[in-house]
Amino acid sequence: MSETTPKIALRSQNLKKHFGAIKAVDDVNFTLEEGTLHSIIGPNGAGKTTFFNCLTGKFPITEGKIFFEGKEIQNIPTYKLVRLGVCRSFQILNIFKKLTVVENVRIAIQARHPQRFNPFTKIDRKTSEEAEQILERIGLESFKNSVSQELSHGDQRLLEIGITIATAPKVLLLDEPAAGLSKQELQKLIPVINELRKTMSIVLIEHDIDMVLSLSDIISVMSFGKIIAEGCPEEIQNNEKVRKAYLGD
Amino acid sequence: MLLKIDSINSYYGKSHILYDVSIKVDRGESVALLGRNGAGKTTTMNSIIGLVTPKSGSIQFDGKELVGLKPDQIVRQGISLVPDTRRIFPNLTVLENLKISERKSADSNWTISDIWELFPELLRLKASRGRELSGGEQQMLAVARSLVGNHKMLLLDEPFEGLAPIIVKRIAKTLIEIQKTGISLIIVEQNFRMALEIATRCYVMNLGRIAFDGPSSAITENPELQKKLLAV
Amino acid sequence: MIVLSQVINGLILGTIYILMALGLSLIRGTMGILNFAHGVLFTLGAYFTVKVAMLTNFWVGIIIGPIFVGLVGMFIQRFFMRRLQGKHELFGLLLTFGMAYIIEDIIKIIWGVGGQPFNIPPSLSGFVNLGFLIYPTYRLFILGVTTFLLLALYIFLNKTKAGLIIKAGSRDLTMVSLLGIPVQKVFTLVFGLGTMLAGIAGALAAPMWGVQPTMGNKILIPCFVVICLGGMGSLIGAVVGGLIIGVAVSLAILIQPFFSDLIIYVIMATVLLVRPRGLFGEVGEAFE
Amino acid sequence: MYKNRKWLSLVVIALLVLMMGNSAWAQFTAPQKVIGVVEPRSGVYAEIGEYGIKGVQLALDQYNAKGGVLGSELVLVAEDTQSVVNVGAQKARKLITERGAVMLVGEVSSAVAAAMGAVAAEFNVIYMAAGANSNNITNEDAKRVMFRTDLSNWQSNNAMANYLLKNYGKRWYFLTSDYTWGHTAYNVAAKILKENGGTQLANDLVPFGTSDYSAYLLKIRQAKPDVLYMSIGGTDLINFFKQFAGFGLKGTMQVSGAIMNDSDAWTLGPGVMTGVWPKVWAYNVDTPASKAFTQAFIAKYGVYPENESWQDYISTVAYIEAVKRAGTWNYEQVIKQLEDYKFDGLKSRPVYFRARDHQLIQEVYIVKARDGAWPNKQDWGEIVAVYPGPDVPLDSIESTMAENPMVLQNKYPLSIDKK
Amino acid sequence: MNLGTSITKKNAAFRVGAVIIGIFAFIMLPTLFKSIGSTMFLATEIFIFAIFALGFNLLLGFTGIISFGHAAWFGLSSYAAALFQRHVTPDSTLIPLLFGILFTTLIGALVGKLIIKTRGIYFAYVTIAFSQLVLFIIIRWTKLTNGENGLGGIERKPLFKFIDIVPEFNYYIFVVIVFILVFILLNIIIKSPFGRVLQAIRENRTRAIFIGYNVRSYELTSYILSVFFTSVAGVLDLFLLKYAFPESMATTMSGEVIIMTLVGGMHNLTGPVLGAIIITFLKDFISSFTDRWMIFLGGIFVLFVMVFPEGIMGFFGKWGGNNPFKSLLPKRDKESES
Repeated sequence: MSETTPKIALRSQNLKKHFGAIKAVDDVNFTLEEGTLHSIIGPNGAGKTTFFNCLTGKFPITEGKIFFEGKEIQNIPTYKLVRLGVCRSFQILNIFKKLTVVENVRIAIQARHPQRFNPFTKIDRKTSEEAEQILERIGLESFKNSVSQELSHGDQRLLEIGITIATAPKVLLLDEPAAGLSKQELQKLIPVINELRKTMSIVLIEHDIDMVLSLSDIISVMSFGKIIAEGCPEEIQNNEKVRKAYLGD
Repeated sequence: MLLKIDSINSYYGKSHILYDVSIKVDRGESVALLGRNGAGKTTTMNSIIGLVTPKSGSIQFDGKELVGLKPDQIVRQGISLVPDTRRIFPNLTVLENLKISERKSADSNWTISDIWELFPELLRLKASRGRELSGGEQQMLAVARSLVGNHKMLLLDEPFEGLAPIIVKRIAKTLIEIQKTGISLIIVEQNFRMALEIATRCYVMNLGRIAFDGPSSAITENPELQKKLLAV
Repeated sequence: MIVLSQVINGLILGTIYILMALGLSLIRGTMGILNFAHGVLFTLGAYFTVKVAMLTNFWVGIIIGPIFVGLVGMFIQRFFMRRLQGKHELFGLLLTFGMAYIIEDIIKIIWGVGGQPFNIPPSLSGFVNLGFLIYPTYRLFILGVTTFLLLALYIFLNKTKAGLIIKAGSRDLTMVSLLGIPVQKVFTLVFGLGTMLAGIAGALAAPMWGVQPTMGNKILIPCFVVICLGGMGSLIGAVVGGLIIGVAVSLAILIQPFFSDLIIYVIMATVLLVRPRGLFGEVGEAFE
Repeated sequence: MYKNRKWLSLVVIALLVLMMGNSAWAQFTAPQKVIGVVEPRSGVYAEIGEYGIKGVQLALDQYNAKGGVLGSELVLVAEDTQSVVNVGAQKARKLITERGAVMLVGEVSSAVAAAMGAVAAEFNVIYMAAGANSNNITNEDAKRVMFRTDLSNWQSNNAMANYLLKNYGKRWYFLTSDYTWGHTAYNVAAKILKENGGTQLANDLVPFGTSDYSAYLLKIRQAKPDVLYMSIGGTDLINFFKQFAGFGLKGTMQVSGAIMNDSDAWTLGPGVMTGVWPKVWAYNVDTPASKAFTQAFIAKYGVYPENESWQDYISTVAYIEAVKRAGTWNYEQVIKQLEDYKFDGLKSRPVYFRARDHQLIQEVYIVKARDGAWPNKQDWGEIVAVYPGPDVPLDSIESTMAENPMVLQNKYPLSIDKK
Repeated sequence: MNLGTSITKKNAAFRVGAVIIGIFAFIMLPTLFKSIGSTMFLATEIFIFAIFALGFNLLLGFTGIISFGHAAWFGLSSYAAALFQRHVTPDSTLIPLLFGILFTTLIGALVGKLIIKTRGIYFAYVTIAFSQLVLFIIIRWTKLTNGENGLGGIERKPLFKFIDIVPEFNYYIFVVIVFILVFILLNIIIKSPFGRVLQAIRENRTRAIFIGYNVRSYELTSYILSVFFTSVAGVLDLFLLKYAFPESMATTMSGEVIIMTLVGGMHNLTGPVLGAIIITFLKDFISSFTDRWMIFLGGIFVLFVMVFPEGIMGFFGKWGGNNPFKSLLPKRDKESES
């Protein structure tokens, strides 16, 4: 962190999301600086995924504002947000199961294509080539023509991320990308994330505490819808409040 | 011998998942089933409970053959599965979730009021709907739901997955208590440390085969073995 | 005065819709099948009732008739619907559509293509003086029977274990079977119950409407409207939806008959455009 | 999979067998003259349709017994129109082009009859519309090849309204089905009421397909009319009467209207059925020819004939007699023989097809529903009057030139006239 | 490499062969029909229903949206064309035909815009509501539409001076040509990037939103295209029948088109066509033999559910290598880029 004020990629201001009486997200001020990997941890039900859903426009928010590159975005529909450059992956696997691997990625790339809405064109070569490049980046090029539901769990996770990055996001929101992965599969995932952080800002929700500690620039801890602590990995590890609410030592 | 799995082979569609898997569990014993993702642990659970029918081999529970029975028939023999996604009925209240699975049997004597003692936080949430519970609360309810069925054996599929460490400890403690009342447990876990704290014996699976079986201590005390079998 | 009595008429018309809609909703909620044979089961209810009543008397007919329909429903579920598990919802439509054709023709083969005379029994004909209003006894009888049935159904669904199973099964069937409950048997019973409700509606309507092989064809679509308006899978929704539709139709007849069959679709379209899940519908569309 | 293949081959074989059987049969029938019967055999009018087919079969049997017509044996081929327009059109076409039908007869629904009339006109095949009583058959949808045996809306309502005015009070309450047929029926009856100084208490328009009549019944109950005049048909009428009885209104007023199909009366049954109604024919019409027909019908089928039986029978007979007079099957010659030719229609006065619109000009019977049990179901009412009276011209109850300006000879000149 | 090209050549030869056989079959079909006692009218109607089913299936099979009210558009387009011919251009067939399609597509687009936000089974129900609305407006507006009786007196005139569609056979060929055009057009659409997105929406709607697609406008476009093809079928039916009738927009008709699609198989283009052929033919065929045709037709539906759960095309698809239809199937998953 240099002296010049860092550019802010994504910011929430007094964000609230209530489901009836339940305050799932309660007055959250969250700032993602450009080029950082910012993790959010917290016990189950703390409101992390709901927070993601608010950021990406899946739920209408109760109160507050969200800024992306200085612009207010809380009222912009999801698909437009994606085109602006805010994209997310999902906790539960969310790929096009019956399409092939390459089609999964290609459809995501095509969303940026000016001719996408024309029902009378053919699929152009450039899109297909770009799709293969992305498959190389996530290491799935050898499976490109397999139907994606036949992939292993870990590879499906990677494909999920591949689809997400195919939309060329500036801010990437990853929701538990390591859930259900074996240690081996994790070894495949971490380099991919490390590669991605070079080109985009990332928000990461994750339970695997070792992974979070090793990857993150900044960590926020959520509990009962509020951010109770924020800081670099060492600070968080030593924070008394965090240990009590989450790590449980 | 309560459960005796004798070299079963199971398939998902055409893909062969389990190869000659054999597992034995004694009455009142708790056993851990470890292994990497895709090793075949969940398929083994599903084969026992009847969601997958093994193509060959036999599964004997309390002297009765289970292969070929439907899940509900198997459950009525006295085995209950706590699935990894918990599968709490979201539209029923906590109390209703318990009532629906309440069953009397000679094997044990858990009642709903016992549950309130075991998990006081559930009593507080008695009238809340399943969908309103947090992950930890759902896991407690899932375990409680199996308990009031008064089964001889519980199969726990990844009971600690996605839970905050503090909740994991709480659940583990309860499982040990449950085992003390004479109910047999099979715990499927990737988080092997926690599972081995509960279980006295363990099986490690790899690529659909049993790669190791022995007392829990054999693994906890042997980092080499951990690395080899569990790729830690 | 005429407006008031017309509102009451609407409520009574609504009760027939409610009975039909509840059966449809129950079946869809638990088994995910849109039962297109529901209309013809209504007809079957009327025929069974008429035939049993001819041999015995009205009261026996109105009780035994619907039970027969329930048995037919259970037969269909047991031997045909079980094959549908895990398939696209529309195959249920294909199956029940086919069943509707078959049952209608079986009715014609057994009882002929013509109508069956059947009247209100003497004990229920005539009027009751309510003080502010004089009203036909048979219609009040329908109102009473339906109210009783609704209460019974409410208690069954909310206070009995069978009811809990039905509600739970509407969300997660595999888990219900993992509790040791034989799901398919539950399905058979639910389908029997749902079809029996259609049978009851048919039995109650038999003295008011012409008993003909095609009598149920026109009632199915308004019942879809009722469950959609009230919200899929909601017992209260079906009741409120049925009453709204009944009253709206009745009042439209009074004010401008031209609109009486348009109005239910206008109401439904408006409600769904404002509230896409219907009045009482919840996410997930299951039965509660 | 093998099981499935077996199934498939079974289905294919079954279809092939059916096809072969069918074409063989078609060849077998080729040298004979085919009379095509288009009647609904499924749907609400199925019961009437069956009676109609019986009527045609009886006529053909009688002619075949006498050695056929112009040397040909007559064969009946019936198709189910399902009372649906496109199905009816397809069946009519099939009968004409594939079965070689020389004439079509039948159909209850006026819409379907009109569509089939258009098909018949395309192929120049005579179509006897027996059972369709909407005015469009002889008005805007009239065709040179189409003849209507059933009562027109003018005939039935003229007769009915006159009878009611003569015998019952002048305060009338109208209940009218809200579509073309209902409106025409109402117009005819209301005009007569007005001309005779009667009072119209109300005219409630009822949407087609209404199942609940309580609103109307409550209004009618309050209005206490002398006559309730209903232009409602089919299932709607059945539902109305069951509820009318349920409201205890039976017997409190004179009920009447434009139509009461026998099958509707049967569905209502003796307890509920009431009122006076127009009828085109009933088996107890007291003429020797009528009695002979009834006896022959009972002898063949064991049931009494229904009026659709009479319509289909008399249509077939009229056509065949015209063929015999013409000495040819040529449709132009036959049309000429049918137009304005008076023949015995099993009624007390001879009937004829009016040349300009091809309506059968005939008497209308007024039938009063029996109070007690019915001797048999075809005899649910007794004939209380015949319109028009003996000294009045037969076409006085049919439309005037002003009411129906159709002149087929102008609109569809025959091709021989053109030359 | 060599092997690859020879297979491609063989495939191409097979395709040309298939096309020739296909054209021959189209011409022979009416003759075949006649030999089994049916009519060219029915053969024509079969292809009209095939167009209807194809249009409907763009929505059901390729976008995953169920409509229970598509018959409204089928019937509305015939009424629109009929009224236009009656009141505006009594001497033309082409202009009413185009007007019917245009008018219906426009109304369909407006209704689509209004209802597309409802989801799943609710969408299906709203389509019932709107189809019933259209139906009842047509039935009640008796002055204009002649109500229950339907509109007769429609005439089929030559399209242009040199295209005479008046004789039955010419009209049959005209319908077949339109059918082939529709088939080719739909094939292009489902293989275009747009079509791929529709299928992606069918597979996973949420995901499609989260990669930046305005899913609703895709669904709406699919709906409008589907209405367009349906209205093409509707006007063709009008000029076949020369009669516009209310039953053409009833829910039974909507149900029939769903059944055609299901019976044939809904995840490809050939399925709905086969379904239309089978159902339309069987209905006519069986009802000529017996009054109780419903029990047979119903029995066939039930049998289908039991024996061919994925429709006929799904069933043939399973036969793999020996599948005679395989080269005609759109290759959804394997085509990709080559």
